[in-house]
Amino acid sequence: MAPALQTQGLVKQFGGIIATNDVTLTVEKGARHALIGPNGAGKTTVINLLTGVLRPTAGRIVLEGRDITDLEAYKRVGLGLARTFQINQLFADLTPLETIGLAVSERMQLGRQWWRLPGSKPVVIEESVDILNRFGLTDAMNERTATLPYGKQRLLEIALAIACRPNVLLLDEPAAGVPEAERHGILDAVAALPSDVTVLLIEHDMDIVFSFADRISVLVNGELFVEGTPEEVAQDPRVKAVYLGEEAHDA
Amino acid sequence: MLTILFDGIAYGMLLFVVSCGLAVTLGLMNFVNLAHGAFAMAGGYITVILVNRLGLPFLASLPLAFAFTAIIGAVFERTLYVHVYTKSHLEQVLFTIGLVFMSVAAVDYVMGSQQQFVSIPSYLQGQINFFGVGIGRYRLLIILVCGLLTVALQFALASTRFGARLRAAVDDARVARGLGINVNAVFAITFAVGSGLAGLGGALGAEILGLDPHFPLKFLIYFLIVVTVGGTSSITGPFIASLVLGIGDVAGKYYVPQFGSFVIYTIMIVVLIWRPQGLFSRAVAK
Amino acid sequence: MLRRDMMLGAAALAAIFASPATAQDTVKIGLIVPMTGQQASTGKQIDAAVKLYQQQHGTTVAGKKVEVILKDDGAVPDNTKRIAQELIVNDKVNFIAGFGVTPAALAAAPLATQAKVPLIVMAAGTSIITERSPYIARTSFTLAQSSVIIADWALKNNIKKAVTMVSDYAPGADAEKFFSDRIKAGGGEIVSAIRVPLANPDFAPFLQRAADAKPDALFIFVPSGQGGTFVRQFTERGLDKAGIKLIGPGDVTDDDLLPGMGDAVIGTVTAHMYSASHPSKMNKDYVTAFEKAYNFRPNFMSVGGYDGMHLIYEALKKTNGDTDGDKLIAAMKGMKWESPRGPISIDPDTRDIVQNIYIRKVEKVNGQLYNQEFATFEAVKDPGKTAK
Amino acid sequence: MSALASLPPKPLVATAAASLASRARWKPAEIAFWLATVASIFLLPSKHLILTEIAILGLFALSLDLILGYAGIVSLGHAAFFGFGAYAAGILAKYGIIKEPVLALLASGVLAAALGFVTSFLVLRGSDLTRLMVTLGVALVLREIANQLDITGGADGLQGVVMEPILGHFPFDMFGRTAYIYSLVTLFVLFLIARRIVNSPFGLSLRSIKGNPLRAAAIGIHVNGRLVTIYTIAAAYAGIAGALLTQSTQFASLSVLDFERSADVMLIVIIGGTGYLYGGLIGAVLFKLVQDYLANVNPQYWQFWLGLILVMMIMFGRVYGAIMAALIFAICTWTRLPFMQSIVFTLVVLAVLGIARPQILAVTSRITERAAAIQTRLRARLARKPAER
Repeated sequence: MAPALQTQGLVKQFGGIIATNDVTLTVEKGARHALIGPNGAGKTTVINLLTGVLRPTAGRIVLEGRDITDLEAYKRVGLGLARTFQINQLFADLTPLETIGLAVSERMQLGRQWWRLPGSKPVVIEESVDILNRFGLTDAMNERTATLPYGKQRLLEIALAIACRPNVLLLDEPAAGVPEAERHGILDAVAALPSDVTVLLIEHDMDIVFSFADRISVLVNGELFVEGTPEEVAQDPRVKAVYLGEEAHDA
Repeated sequence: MLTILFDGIAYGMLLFVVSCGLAVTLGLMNFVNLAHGAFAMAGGYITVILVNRLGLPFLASLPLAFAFTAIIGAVFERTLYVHVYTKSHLEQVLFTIGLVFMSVAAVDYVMGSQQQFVSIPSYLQGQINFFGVGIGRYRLLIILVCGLLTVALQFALASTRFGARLRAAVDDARVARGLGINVNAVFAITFAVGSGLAGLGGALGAEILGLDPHFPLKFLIYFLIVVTVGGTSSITGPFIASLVLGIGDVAGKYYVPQFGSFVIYTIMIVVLIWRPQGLFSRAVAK
Repeated sequence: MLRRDMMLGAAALAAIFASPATAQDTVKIGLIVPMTGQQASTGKQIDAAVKLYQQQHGTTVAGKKVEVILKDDGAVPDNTKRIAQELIVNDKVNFIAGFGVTPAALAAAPLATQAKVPLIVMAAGTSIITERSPYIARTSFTLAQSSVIIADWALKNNIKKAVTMVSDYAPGADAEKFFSDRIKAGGGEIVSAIRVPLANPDFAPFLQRAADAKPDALFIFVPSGQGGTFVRQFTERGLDKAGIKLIGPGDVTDDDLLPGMGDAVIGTVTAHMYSASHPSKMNKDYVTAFEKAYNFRPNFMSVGGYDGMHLIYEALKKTNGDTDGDKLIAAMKGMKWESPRGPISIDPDTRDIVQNIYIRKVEKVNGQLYNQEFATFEAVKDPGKTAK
Repeated sequence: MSALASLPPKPLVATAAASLASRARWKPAEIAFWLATVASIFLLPSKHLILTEIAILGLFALSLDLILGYAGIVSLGHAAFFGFGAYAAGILAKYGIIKEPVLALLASGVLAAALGFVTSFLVLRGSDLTRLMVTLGVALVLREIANQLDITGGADGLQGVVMEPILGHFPFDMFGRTAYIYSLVTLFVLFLIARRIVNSPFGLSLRSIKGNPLRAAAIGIHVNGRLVTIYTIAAAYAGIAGALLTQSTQFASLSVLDFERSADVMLIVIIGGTGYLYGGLIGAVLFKLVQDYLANVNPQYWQFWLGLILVMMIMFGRVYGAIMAALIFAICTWTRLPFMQSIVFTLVVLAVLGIARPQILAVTSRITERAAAIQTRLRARLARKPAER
């Protein structure tokens, strides 16, 4: 059985700067894999490469045995690769219901239909309401997204990725910027993700990482540094020296 | 052959002087000033009045055209433009097109709808024969003035205190204010200088481009082409774009007259497809 | 319900159109000229001349009050057409007049036929216009008239090699064709025929091309308004010193612009039907009155408007105030009168103007530039029609 | 979050379906708008010509709104498609290729759509400014081509177009009645289709692309494909508008491809407001009526007043700005101020208003608040009344 997501020798150069250097990463099916690293280690660049926002300078990306290196971003979504963004990327003028409904109907290949009204397919609505319900967003489903409180927007961000019904989900710092009080809502949502969905979590916050991940990769200066189980990584002296040391230094 | 090259350079330089003010307001202040041509027209008419009616020498009236247009620019900036900086580009387009309409009608009434000509002194008329290459004296003057201006502008923006303040104000107005920079004054001066340059361009260009109340609309497209092709992040971009367009236009009309008018548009489309941010933009990843 | 509404509307409509045109004792003239845009100076000249004519000759003719309704079409033909149609349908005008550019006149031509309303062309100068409707008469000129005459003059004055340079639109094509044909028929040669885009900021490359062809003369036609820039660049490039004569129809030395063109234009020879310095008593009075009233010099567009008004007034006198289109056009055919430009008449066969074409040279008179007439070709018909 | 929670309650689904559909429901104001246009056929017979022009302009503006308001593509060369359709219709009729106007109209739309499809790839990249200039360039190049070709009649325009009766039954008449009804029917049909499009899942995806193209791609939307589609559709609309103009005026001239035409339609859409389809229509009505009024009152210098309205609308908001511009115009007209003094007076007033803008805005916003308060109170009272009864 092919792993959910694999990269081989992934390199990304911006001009003279090497942002990602020879990253070879394997995420197994159903894994809860975390990608950690200090600020500026190139975590988001990796996500952007995986999802097709950026094109790699060298290397390959394989999704469930299929080479997707040259595939456009939207096609990767169709193959079951979805993501969230570190900074909310939502549709400010749409309501949460419209937002989720859009993603659901796109997944069902209904998005090019121009003769139908959006409310007319019961399957789409039922699934949309179901997703909104799961994330506790039904109360606010008819409000403009831009007017929602930040915590709710953050939930919508994740719900939107879920609406794509991914096999592999890339979560880019899901709890970033969320006040302490609302944090558990987000974390609960992440923890409740179906177990057959493979999750690659990019995170800064060590508490989240260690409570969630069953495997951790550490990225430093664009290179893969250490990989292993949470225990192994936590024990690894090099990680302690480089990563945790810097973390302490930052704080 | 060389004469064509020379004419092309002169034409390009002229395009540059008329357009560089727009490059400054658009590139540095991020303001779409479609009324730019109106300031150029003002410069042209000021010169007509100074030279033809008041009998001032042509060369002396050039700096005056710059100064008067700059003052007009400053007044408009302080009273009207300042309110529109924060509006969307589309609203800025609407606002400045409105100003263009007003200026066209007002100038038509005050100065008449027919074309006006500046009385050029005799020493600027005719051609000099330079090793078999016919060089128009007036065009030579244009090249000289524009060359000097380019150097001066480049210097002012890159190496003076004011240039540094302007760049700071543009990058982040709030931080610049915090640093004690009077952002409003910096913008006003920049806008005034941009308008003044347009006025100077209008004064110089009246002879070659013709001057009538329709000027701001007739040449609007040319300004925009120069600025988009050149990119708005520097002065050199529009400068080189002007030269390319000027030489391309003149040479195209000389060698393939039946396709002459396509040349400038084709250059623009090709450049913009190839480099959507213009020829010489910094690769800003925003 | 809908049907009843439609019936009602149709009835209302019928009532409106069936009602006799209000105030039968007013004759309305719809004057459609460009008052804004690049051709605005044409409109202003014509408007001024029309107003002057009414001041001088009163607003009553054959017992009827003459009312002029001025409309701006900005020289955009679909505007012209719509405005003409509105004037005919809503204002019930008896004449439509003006028309700054050829496409505008052509656009309105079918309306004249449909509504049987005389259409007086006061500016546009392409030959074909009058053929587009039996209700069109012209009081301006055709480019063929001046182009053929200047060709005759050139041949007589030993110009054998010529370059033509015309703006790339119908009048330009007309000018080029008639001049070239005449020159070739007379044993001359056209070494290069250059078409300049209509909206053209810089003549430099085209002039360089002309200079490189080393002709005896350069035949130029650009619409009035661009002439000044052209002539200045002509001398700037030293074509005059290279012995190339500048000749053409009179648009290039338009009286409207001539005063500001500078001494560069002195010596330019053109053929045209009107010069503000035409030495007749009538013209002197006309120019004096015009300049007094408007503070600018009348040009050939203005006499087109002035004579157009005269044609309308005289036609009305002849029909005794009858505004039937057929009768009016019949009255106009063959009409002869003295205009500020000299004796003119309307060709009874083509309804086009027959007039003297003068050869003029730009000179300085009392410190002012004028087109001084020095030779006259009398009663020239439009060669565009006689050629057929 | 148990398995139970994943079955949403039925009423919630119903509300959701209803609220999704609500956007597409016909509002009373919309119905009133179309009733008014129908009424204009009967009530304003003397205005049919200008109304036809407005209807055509409205359709053209609707076309621009489809790409500007729904997909966020700015264009300063939309006349390219308008002009292409105009010439296509003219050539089809003149050379007898398709004689029946409705068929020719559709064919012109298809041809314009083809042009739109080809050129759409030029506007996929780049900033707003780049898009403005590329579209402008396309229109200018087309204009030059039309100028050079013989089949288009060059600068003389395409003359001698004779239109057959519509559907073989309704000839174009001198009063422009047929042309007006024909244009209105076309506008209404195309409006219905556009309304359907923007309210469909496809329309929703366009709005999402306009709002955030990055995220739209990240939920699997083929952004470029959708943009190409809507650009092509908009081109067809513009082409049909152009074809209507040719058919109703029976000729086409280079002015259909003018820069001014592209710029005007842009102004119209911005004045009327983008992204709700009626903006283009309302903008066209206002723009054309104001322009026609001013040009009749002041044939020489009407542009001055039009410009003033635009400036004031941006400075003080659409409504207040227009009112203030109208006041200035009224003062100058009523006092019979010569135009020279009017210019000076207007400039001085402009400067004063500019300096006092913060204070004026404070006043206008207070007025708006009051008006809103009165409105809510009225509404509340209206809502209470039936209940009391």
